[in-house]
Amino acid sequence: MDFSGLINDFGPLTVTGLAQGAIIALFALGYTLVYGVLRLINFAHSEVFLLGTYATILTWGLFGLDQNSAAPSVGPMLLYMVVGLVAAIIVSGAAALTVEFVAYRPLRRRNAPPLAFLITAIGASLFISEVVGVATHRNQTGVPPIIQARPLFTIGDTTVTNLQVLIILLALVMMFALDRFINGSRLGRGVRAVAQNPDSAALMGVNKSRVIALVFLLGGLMAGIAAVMYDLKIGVTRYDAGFLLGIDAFTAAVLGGIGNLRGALLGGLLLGVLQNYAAGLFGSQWLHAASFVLLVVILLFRPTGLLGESLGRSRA
Amino acid sequence: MSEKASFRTNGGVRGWFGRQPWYVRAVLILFFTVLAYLLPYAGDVPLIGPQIITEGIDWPSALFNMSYYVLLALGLNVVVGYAGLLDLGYVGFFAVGAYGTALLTSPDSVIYADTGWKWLMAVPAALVLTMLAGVILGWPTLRLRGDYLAIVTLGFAEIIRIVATSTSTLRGDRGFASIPHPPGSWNGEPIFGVTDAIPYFWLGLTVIILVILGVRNLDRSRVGRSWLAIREDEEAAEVMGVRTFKYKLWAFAIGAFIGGLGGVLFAGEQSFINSQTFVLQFSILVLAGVVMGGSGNMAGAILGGVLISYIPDRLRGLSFGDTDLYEYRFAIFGAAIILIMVLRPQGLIPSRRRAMELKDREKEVAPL
Amino acid sequence: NSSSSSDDTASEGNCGYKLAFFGALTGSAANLGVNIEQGFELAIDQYNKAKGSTCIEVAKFDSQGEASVAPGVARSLVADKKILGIVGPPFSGESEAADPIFESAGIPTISPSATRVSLSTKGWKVFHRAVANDDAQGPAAAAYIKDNLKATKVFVADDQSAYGAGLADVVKSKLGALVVASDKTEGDGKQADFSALVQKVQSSGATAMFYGGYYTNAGIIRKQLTAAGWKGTMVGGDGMKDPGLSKASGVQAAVGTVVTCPCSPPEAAGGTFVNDYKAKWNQDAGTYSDVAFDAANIFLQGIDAGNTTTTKLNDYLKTVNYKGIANTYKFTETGELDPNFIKVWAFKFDSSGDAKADVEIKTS
Amino acid sequence: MLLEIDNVTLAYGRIQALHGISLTVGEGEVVALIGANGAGKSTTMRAVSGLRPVSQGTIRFDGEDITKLRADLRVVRGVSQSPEGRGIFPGMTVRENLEMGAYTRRNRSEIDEDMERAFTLFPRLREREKQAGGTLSGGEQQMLAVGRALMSRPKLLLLDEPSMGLAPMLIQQIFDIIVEINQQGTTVLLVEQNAQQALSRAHRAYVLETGRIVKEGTGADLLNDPAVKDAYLGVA
Amino acid sequence: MSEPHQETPEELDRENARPVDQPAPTGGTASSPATRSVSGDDVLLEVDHVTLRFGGVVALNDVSFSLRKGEIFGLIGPNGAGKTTCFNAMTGVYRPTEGAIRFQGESIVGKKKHQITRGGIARTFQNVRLFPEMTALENVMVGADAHHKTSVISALFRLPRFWREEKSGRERSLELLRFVGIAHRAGDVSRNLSYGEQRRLEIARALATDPTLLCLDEPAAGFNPAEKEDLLQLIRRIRDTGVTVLLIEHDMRLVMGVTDRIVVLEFGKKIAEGTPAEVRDNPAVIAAYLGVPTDAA
Ligand SMILES: Nc1ncnc2c1ncn2[C@@H]1O[C@H](COP(=O)(O)OP(=O)(O)OP(=O)(O)O)[C@@H](O)[C@H]1O
Ligand SMILES: Nc1ncnc2c1ncn2[C@@H]1O[C@H](COP(=O)(O)OP(=O)(O)OP(=O)(O)O)[C@@H](O)[C@H]1O
Ligand SMILES: CC(C)C[C@H](N)C(=O)O
Ligand SMILES: [Mg+2]
Ligand SMILES: [Mg+2]
Repeated sequence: MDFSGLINDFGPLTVTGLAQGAIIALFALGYTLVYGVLRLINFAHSEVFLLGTYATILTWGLFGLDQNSAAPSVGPMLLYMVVGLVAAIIVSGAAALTVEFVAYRPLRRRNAPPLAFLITAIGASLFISEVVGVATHRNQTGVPPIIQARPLFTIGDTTVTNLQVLIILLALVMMFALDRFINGSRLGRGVRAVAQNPDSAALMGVNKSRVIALVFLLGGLMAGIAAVMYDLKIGVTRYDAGFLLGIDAFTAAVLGGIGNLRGALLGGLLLGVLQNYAAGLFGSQWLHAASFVLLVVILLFRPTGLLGESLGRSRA
Repeated sequence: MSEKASFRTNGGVRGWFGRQPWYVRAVLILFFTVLAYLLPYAGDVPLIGPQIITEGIDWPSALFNMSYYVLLALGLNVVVGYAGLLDLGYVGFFAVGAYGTALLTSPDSVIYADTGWKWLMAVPAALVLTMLAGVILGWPTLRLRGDYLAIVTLGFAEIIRIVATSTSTLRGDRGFASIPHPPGSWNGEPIFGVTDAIPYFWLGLTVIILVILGVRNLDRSRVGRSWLAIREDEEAAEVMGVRTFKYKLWAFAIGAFIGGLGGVLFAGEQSFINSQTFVLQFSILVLAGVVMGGSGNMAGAILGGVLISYIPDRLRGLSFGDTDLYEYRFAIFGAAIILIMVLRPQGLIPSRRRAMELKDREKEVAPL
Repeated sequence: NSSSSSDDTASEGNCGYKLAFFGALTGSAANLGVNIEQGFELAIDQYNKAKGSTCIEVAKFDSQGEASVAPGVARSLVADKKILGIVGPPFSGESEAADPIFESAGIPTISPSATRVSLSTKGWKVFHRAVANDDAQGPAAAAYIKDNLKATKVFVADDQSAYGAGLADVVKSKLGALVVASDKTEGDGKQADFSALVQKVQSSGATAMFYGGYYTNAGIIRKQLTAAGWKGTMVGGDGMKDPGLSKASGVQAAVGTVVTCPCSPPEAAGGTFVNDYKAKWNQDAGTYSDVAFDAANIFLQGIDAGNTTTTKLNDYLKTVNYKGIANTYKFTETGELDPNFIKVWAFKFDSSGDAKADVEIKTS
Repeated sequence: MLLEIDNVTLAYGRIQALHGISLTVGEGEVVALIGANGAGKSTTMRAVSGLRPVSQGTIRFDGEDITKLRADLRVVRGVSQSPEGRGIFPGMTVRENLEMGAYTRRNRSEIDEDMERAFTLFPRLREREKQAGGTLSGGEQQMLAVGRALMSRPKLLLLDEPSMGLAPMLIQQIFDIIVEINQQGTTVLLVEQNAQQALSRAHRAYVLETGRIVKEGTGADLLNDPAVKDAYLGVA
Repeated sequence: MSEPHQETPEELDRENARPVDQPAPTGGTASSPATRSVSGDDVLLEVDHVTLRFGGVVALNDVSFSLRKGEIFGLIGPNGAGKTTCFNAMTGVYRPTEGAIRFQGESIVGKKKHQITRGGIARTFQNVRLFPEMTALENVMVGADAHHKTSVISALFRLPRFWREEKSGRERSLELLRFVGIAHRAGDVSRNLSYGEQRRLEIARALATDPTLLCLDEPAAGFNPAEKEDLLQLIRRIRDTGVTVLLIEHDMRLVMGVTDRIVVLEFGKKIAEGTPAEVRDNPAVIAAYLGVPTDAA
């Protein structure tokens, strides 16, 4: 164990961890939303994210940008960012809705048991990632350098870059907006009602199908934003990028209390930071193991996650 | 109610089979068992044989692969199908079984000098180890509710994989070589050699049959009833005196045991194992197999186990026009999973109970 | 060719046999496998063209590069009695799993790339490798770092693969005190965020970083190092010698990255190989394509000389001294390449996005 | 007629719960539905509110065929149900549960007014305004369910055993409330085991037996029907 | 190859042919019909100064009462008075904040739910909670299993104990179904039973655990008067087999008709205790709970 490593790099490890955690948190929202309402681990959410990472790159490609391009100046950069975000949001949102319509809705129509949903989710996930894998020959795709990471300010001797600030801020803003929407708006209340008692919700005049579609859409949008941030931070994507980060995101969602939006944020940030600390302390190969150990320990003491479930129904 | 609703009065093949006298059933079972043992020679059957057997991979080897997949499916079926515990990291037990064997028998192992056991000697030890792993995993986590258990089991399997990859004792990707094969010789030649996989398949098949008998006995007893009660309403079960924790732990231990058996066979046949095999996707695939086949029903689990192993192996070496279908195997597979589940949400061969439940439920969907 | 039945028309002129490629054609490591297969197939094509008939057939066996898949595929290979020799397996892991089967069937193998040291110590009589093992490549990489880069602070990391970790360990021990810090990562496709590693590299003050692993991870690491502003040189082994690295990282970031390889530059390959390869496959010869080409030719020469059983062909390999396009080949008792013919080259990624020959490194 | 049920059959899986029942509820009426356990009373309610699909027959509401209409759209048309088993949102507070009752309405001041009325009807709910619905006692949940159903200002209110689990004093009260809201213009279809009370408050009533309507008449008629007395009133 | 719990329809029909109302023998360990004595003063269950708080809500406030062996005991009170909570405390679902609960002289606070059940307290739920996909017979057999000792090993190898217990368990379960009057539905999955049948099944399942004390939470909810009459008879018959019954119920006709003694709770406090007649005339009870006194008559 190399404590000096962790102590020396504590600041930077924290900041990069927070940035990674913010991406995980945005990604985790989709799991949490869908789980909260349908009690379904939407395995295919990882591919919703994956398609987002490609949508952005392909859109930037339309502008003639590839991994070898030079970094653009501020004006075009803003344009590319907006266009990239829009593309990812549209593609991820559409993908999420498609999955809901193709893979889940037919099952719901037949009142299928919960495990069936889980397995179609796995099927959808496998299908999408494999099609992407075959189409890209399982090679990586590099991301154009849209934002050049530049130090923005320093705290102590830790420099914080513009990209890190952007990622963390964006995650906070999106979280806040989503939280307001779910807990403050009428439609949001409908979402919670369907989550807690679908039959009663219908009796209150809530359109269940619409709410479910909405939930997938919202999850897709958040995943789209996460995908753009991922592209910028990691710099590379591949057909299995969604699966890989999806496990982190799902872990984060459970860690915070699945079904709980603020829990997803907390879980994501915690996970991102902890992974970095573990990598600093034990070596990078232990980073995922550390997140699972954390998960187990937390669940032992708080069986429904840090903040507990909120959207979800308690089983009467 | 005019209905005399009973599971036993069932249409189709199963209903017919159930109505036969015991000796007819016994003869039929014997007949199909013998057929199963003859599978390695399926290729010699004119016309259909060549369609069935695999091309890119040795047919007996493919059969052996199926046999350990089936074992895994049977074991996971106990955990998921019977006890209703969602385990997303089942491959962890498979790994423990395989590593247990390797540690005791491979010259690469740090304790080889002390043990240097033969395969057969290592089997009981490795199985005890897996059951222990099941209990150790279950003890702290079985109090967790449904889907929390899923992610924790997933986490455990990942931890096992990462530890196997990253610790020098477990040798990671370097792996353990020269794990001995099962014992026995015939005409001076070892029965379990390296070039012929048929004996391994027969061994696997025999183990499967024993497992089927054992699990069936458990299912049709107080144990199976308790599992079912837990799956349906855990708190009510507990209030009715079911020691839920104990039975869940048993389900885990039995599931682990069967998974471990798979691992032990796998190690004995491959003779080389490394951490690459025990990836998460493997667990998920087996789960998909169980549910697709029909969770809670052994015939279904077996079919599921066969399919998840056979389909990719069969696609190997096939090409469609210029494209190698093998490359598309998981894409095809994913689509097939969706299709199967949408068409048969209860699985291909569901348990009678589940089949009925679904039929009823289907008619109750409110207008969407 | 006394024993081969002369009444068998198929074996007229020692024809009617097969040579097999065994290795990854699909899966995430397919690039490396395909390079090798194409070199192998080219050799047989040319041989058949010279003969004017399909004298020796090509048989391809896809192992996906995975140890758990390899045995079944190997058995189906062994079942084909027309196969006299195998080029492969390319990776060390699958070799461990499949070679015992080839050994027991007695089919000679020449691997153009499996470099794990221990493979030659298992007592397999059919095992041969046409390249130096990691014991040669590692010291060479270390020497390059010391002598050519003149680095005084080196960071060493690996992906924990048998290949990557083995290589990194050798490098580490050869560099000794120059190594200021080290780390390990997860394997390909299991990690994408290397920010902790990058941070460690930066704060270690290293000017060179050796990564034992494959191009997939290396590309991401390269990119993230550059993005974080690290200015040092990244060095790696043959597993990183693939244009995939710069595809991921971007050419600018990749420029200057050094990879070593126990092979000579394919463009330096003798004869018309480079052009022939391009003509047939419509792409440049890749890592080990040339060695595979040579390995196939060694077999072909042996068959041509009448060694039309596996035993004879294997015996033939014990005595062969073949001058190919990439190297001269002679095998030791254990199947290793004769130390006299060991070559290690350093390659450097340039603005073309591919690794181009830099210097040949002296292996003491 | 506000509600017309014509020859409706409905099955749960293979269990035929309704064998072609027909009934009507006129504007401004209180209609009671009585019958033994498993007779199909709740099933009838579910068919009207759209929670279960009918296999045959038609349901017309306010002149419109709603047989195939989604449940939530029936709420918009003015059908509101307090379901058997209460159907509380366990994770929402008492106030939020009531708010859900007004989901389809937008007029804030009217909603607040109705909320106030619910609290006045059931003071216990006001006491527990911030308590999670799932932790209320059985009877408290029943009050909440009835209160919530009123929040949508329905044209037709479906009450499935509103007195179930209520203490004797409250039972009296709940029937008073039913009469009161009826007088304020709401049509009520009422399922009750407390047939005595139900029949004496209802304008008309139907008797259901194993999925079939076997009797209908005014409340008073049925109350005095010897067969009904014998089977459902249990007056010894 | 006959399997223990596989009933053919014909077999079930044969069972059903037996008279429905024949009393079910209890395997009762604590009391058998012979030793049953309603008059006995021996205390079975003691609730001793129990307080139970949920955050701010005091659901039970220093409640004390005790049950005697063999009686039918009523627990009544307004909605939210704490009756169900009291049940939950007795069956291990909640743990009292303060106070003690003793069963047959032994404290049961902190014991696990299944331990309490095996110890002799069985219950039904205010909202029916059966195992929906199991048949009625299987539901009851789960209850009967509470006193079985068949282990995983003896089930695996079909040891004699397995056969013995499987057979006796099935017989007893069928008998109980007959006892509560739903033997004709033994082979149906419980989800398909009507509400009233489900309530009966719940009682049969609870009885199968061989309880000394049976707690019924509003068993008559949703019953019409005629059905309530049947239930009243059933409760009496249960008591007659030697089982002590604790009953929560809002239907006064039933409560007054069947109970031997009653405790009344209000706001978590005990406000009265006594025979039905005493309680009915207690002004505090009338004010808090019954309302117009005639209503209860
Ligand atoms: N969810 C369900 N699944 C299957 N069968 C059901 C279901 N709900 C009710 N049934 C069956 O439908 C029939 C009618 O039931 P319903 O609940 O409508 O009766 P009810 O008149 O409301 O009786 P109760 O007074 O007991 O509430 C019964 O035979 C019952 O067994
Ligand atoms: N988990 C909890 N959190 C907060 N309050 C609770 C909780 N559980 C019960 N209560 C409160 O405790 C009080 C007693 O509830 P209990 O369920 O025991 O009432 P009850 O006497 O059974 O009433 P009913 O006749 O309506 O069923 C109620 O006011 C209820 O709201
Ligand atoms: C193709 C090469 C990168 C293979 C590597 N030398 C190994 O032994 O696995
Ligand atoms: Mg009802
Ligand atoms: Mg209660």
